[in-house]
Amino acid sequence: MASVVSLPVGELRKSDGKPIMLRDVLGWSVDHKVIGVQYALIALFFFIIGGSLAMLIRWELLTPALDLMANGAAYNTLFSIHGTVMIFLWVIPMSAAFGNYVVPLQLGAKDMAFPWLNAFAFWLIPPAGVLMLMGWFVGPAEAGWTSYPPLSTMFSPDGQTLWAISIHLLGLSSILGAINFIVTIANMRPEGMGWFQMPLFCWAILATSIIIVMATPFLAGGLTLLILDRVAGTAFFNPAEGGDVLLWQNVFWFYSHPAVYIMVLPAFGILSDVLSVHARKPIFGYRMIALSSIAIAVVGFTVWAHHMFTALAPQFRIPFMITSMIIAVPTGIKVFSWLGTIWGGKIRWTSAMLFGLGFLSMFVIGGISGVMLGSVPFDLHVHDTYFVVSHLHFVLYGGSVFGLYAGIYHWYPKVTGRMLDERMGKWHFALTYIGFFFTFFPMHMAGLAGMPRRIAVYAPEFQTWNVVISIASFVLGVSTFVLLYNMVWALRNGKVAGPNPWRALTLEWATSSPPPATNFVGDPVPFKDPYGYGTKEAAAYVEAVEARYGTPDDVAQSSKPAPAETAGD
Amino acid sequence: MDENKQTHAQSEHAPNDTVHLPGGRSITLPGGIYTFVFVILALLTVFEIIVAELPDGFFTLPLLLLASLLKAVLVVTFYMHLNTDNRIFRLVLLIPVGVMLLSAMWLLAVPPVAW
Amino acid sequence: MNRSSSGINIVPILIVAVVCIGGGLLISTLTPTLFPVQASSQAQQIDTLFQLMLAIGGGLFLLVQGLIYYAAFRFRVKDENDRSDGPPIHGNNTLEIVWTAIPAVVVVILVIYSYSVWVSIETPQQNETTVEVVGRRFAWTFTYTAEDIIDPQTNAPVRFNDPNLYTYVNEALRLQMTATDVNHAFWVPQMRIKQDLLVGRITEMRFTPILSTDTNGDGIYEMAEAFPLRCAELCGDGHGAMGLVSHVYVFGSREEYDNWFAQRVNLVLNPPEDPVARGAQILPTYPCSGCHVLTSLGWTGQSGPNLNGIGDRASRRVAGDSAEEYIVHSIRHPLRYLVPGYAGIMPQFIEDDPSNANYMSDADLIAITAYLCTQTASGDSACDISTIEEAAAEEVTTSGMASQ
Amino acid sequence: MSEVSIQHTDVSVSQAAARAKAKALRVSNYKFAMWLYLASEVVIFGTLIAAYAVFRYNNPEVVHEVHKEAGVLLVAINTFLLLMSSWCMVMGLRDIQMGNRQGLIRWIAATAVLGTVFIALQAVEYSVLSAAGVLMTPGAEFHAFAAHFYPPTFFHGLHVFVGVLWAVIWVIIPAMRGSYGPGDYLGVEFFGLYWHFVDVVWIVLFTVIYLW
Repeated sequence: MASVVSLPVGELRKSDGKPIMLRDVLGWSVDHKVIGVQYALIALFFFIIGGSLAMLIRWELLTPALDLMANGAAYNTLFSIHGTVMIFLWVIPMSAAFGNYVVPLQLGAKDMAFPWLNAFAFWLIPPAGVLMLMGWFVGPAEAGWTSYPPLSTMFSPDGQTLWAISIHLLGLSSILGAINFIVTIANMRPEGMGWFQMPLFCWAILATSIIIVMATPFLAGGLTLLILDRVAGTAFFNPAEGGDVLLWQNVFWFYSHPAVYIMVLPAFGILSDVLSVHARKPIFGYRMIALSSIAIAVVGFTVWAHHMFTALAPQFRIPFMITSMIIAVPTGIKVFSWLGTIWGGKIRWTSAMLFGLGFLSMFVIGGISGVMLGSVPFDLHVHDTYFVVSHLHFVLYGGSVFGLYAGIYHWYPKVTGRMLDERMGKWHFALTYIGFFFTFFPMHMAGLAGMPRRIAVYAPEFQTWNVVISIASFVLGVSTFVLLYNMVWALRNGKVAGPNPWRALTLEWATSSPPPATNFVGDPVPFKDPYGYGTKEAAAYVEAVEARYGTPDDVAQSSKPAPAETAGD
Repeated sequence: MDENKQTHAQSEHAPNDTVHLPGGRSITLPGGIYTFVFVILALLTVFEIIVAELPDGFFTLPLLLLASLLKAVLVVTFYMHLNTDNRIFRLVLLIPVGVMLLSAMWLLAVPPVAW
Repeated sequence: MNRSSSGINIVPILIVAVVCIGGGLLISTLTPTLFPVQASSQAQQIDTLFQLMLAIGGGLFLLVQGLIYYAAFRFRVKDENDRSDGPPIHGNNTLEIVWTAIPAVVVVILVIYSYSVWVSIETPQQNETTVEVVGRRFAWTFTYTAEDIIDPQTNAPVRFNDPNLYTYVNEALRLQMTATDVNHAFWVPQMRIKQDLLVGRITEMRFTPILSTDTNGDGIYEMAEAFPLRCAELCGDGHGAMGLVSHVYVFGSREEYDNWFAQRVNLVLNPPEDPVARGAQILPTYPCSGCHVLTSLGWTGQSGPNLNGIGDRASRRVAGDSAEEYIVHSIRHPLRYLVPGYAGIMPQFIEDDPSNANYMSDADLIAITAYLCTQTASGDSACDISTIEEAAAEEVTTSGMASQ
Repeated sequence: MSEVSIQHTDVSVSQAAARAKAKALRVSNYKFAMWLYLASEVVIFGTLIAAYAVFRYNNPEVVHEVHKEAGVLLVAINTFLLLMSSWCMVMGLRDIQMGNRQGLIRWIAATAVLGTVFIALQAVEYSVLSAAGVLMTPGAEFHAFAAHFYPPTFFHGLHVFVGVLWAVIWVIIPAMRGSYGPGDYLGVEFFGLYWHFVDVVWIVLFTVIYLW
């Protein structure tokens, strides 16, 4: 057995990366690190907005009557904008933030393939977000994030047009970003890193990007038709004039089902990295995890009509039931492989790891209810009820957002050079885990008992469940601020991280924290296996990295005289 | 300029449509084939128009689709150099075309049978 | 550590299997408490399917959560200075094949079972009764047809409308549905069935009720006992309220249903002479309760103007319109005058096309107006029957709209 | 387990080689990105065409009537123009690859002119159809065909328009100022990919919308 290991060599260096300042973030920059932080900040901003809307929704639902909101339409705008903002302006940009910051580093590249395009893609997001929120000046969209016509074309106020334009911009931004990722990952891997030596986060971003390039244009096409119907007098979706209401539903779900994987695959990638690093054990079944991402991406294109089981002609329902259920197999492979990864490891209860484990535990519930929903006869009962609301939040919050939280705790030291506070992190985790479970699990019961979704006025018998849900959701809302406070607090007061606080083997840790402008000094040398923990070579590699870039103590020593004034995170 | 071209062509490329690409490969630029493809495209268009003008029959639509598919393939293969260029571009083109065709067929299948 | 993970010890595996399978079965016994009562033959099959899925899902839930919690506590390293790694295990083919194959098998079983349930609940029954359903913002209209009774006035089978669905135990029911403005979805949780109503298309669904709504056996069918009809597709402002206005009444026997049906046919063929009484009888058959409040008929809608005391206010609404003119015009041309604060979403009730779901004959209009005129504080009618007839006969165009 | 031997890697890679490698990468990067962009365009156009096809499938009489009224002559001419522009485009690329910059300018100018004429004829076609009552103002003037016909064709026309601008601003003018040469024709090839793609879209549009 050849045990030759390539090591980064050189003198002891002090950290020469400059932290990203507020003025960097506010201006135009083509540095992928700055752009990554920009994505993260804007996503967190919209996370707060979307979260506030959710709190209003839960406040309204404390009682069966309409009391907080002036009328049903005002309530409809809440969940429409909540859904849209959370999906298009929080989860997707936040995944893009990690993609932008981490992928070039993990590939040992100096930047993305197209830095200018990267910045351009980011700067499409602020105007899109402004357009979305401007809806409140003209009457915001009130047809749900799915915006089914004719409700969205004939009955929704002008904010619906702004909504459509905004999503158009966000879609364009996604496509440009995805093209950039595909080219970067395909062309810019360093020597010695084949496809199957790539970190799994890169695999996840690759699969996500392929889906974005293929699926987002469907949404763009559909939105174009929607805007034309609203402003130019066409009638693509108006049956009275020769249009078809199912056309939108089909086109929308052509995009939006794959979009579910756009939202969750990056979190899968983060999870693979986090579990392996913090359990100090190689990924169990690397190939199976990588290939199941691709399998999910492919099969994900064939299942969209399960969102339309109650609208579709009966003879078309069964094929989609079969494809939908098949998705359970690659997803199951992933879950069991992750279990295999932590099994027998040396698990550190870091905040990142806790959120990783929380992801596994909550996502499984979403997966189980997902298979149930795939079964047509059962779906006939629970379609468009709180059961579905519960399922999608278990997948998107318990899955994606827990994954993103894990990513924040995992990579924050790399971005800022300082560690997040672990005590606060654990409080954050405990509040989130408990608040999340008791917010969304009772929704299953409400849905099974007969509560439809998207209603402000409901039958009094559902009030008990709703009060429980609302109280838990307020806990969940508060938990977010623990994280935000921690992120601001740690900028100045966090422990100095050093180049590689988690002693990880992927390339982003083989440089100082924060990395210098060109990411690496000299050519980076990838370790032969990104998850090869438990070997002497791995230990030697980690030590060599610390020797080259300095231990946390060295870094703290060298930066003692004048603590850098960091304003951005 | 014209002289420039002459000397350039004579000095570097003996048959003047062979070009050396970076990376040591060389490629023949088939000017004749480009023109030939254009002629075929034009003929196919005429053929299509004739088919469309004839009274509608069972074969009208398949013939039209076949002809336009052939035209599209010709342009993509020769004008967009998919025949000589990197293979991954074929994949990049074919996957969305396949997805799109399936989706279009689905959209066409829904209305009449449904309700 | 290395050795223990490769050697297989049968006892813990057996314990885990017993706990997971037993736990799943235990969880699945909760099924009846999660659902509303089973009121249709479809509900029984769907509940059994759910019970199976809950048993499998519950077992899987216990297995995975158990493994996660076990691993998190068992393999935790507390010492911050401990720099040791776990064993370099990269995979195990047998295990990976097993956990690919087991979900695959489970999925195949679920697909086959779901398919068989689907076929059984979707196959058309013999002797189905068809009821037409129209969904609109924010009310439902059910149209019943008496195939064998000819209305002498229209020379067609007698048809009548109602905002509620009436049926009886063990009747194979087929609903033929469409929507007039936006999409809606028909859902009766007790029946476990749901179907979207699509604009411009006819959709259909079928179910067979097996449970009477006369739960206390007094022979009286009250709203409090009837099954609520929920709207499950976002349709705008009054979407939530649309799920509270209509109900499904299931008679205990065919005789009771036939009785009810005969009464309703009789009402169409031999309407009462007194227009106010007639109005009180036919007004509930129009889909007004989804939006309007009218305490005397038990309406609680939220998205339209309140009709309590309308007789007192009607003459003051539009300059130049008497009370009877105002009410008649508001039904025939709802957009002509909008009460401040309300959107123009009321359907226009027309008189020229009896096959239209919004059809309202002049006779019905007169009776309804006469009834609404009696909605005053004093209880006296604000109108005169002959002036109502004049107002109804008068042609009004929408061109003179006061506000839009 | 055997001894761990540590192999030190030489960091000093030849600067020139690195730059050459970077440049080679850049070329394929840009072309790769262009193809990915075209892939997403396939889907956008596909959605518009599919929306038309659904309409055509359900309302054959409406479409037949319009076809009968409009005839195929104008659009046939337009199709030839666009096919010819594609041919000019590829001949221009061939010239610059062989080092003939003057030829490039001539051929691409021809391409741009043909594209302009195409847009002009499309405008003529729109006015003819509008005069025949194929309008999409809602209400009395509403013609169902118009609503499904104008969006895809207009969207395509917009692409041709962008293509003409592109040809002038990024190909012809730089070429006249001395850019591009036998080893430096990526910009032309790039534009060519776009232009041919627009041509392919027209081939499909022509068949589905005008002939079917």
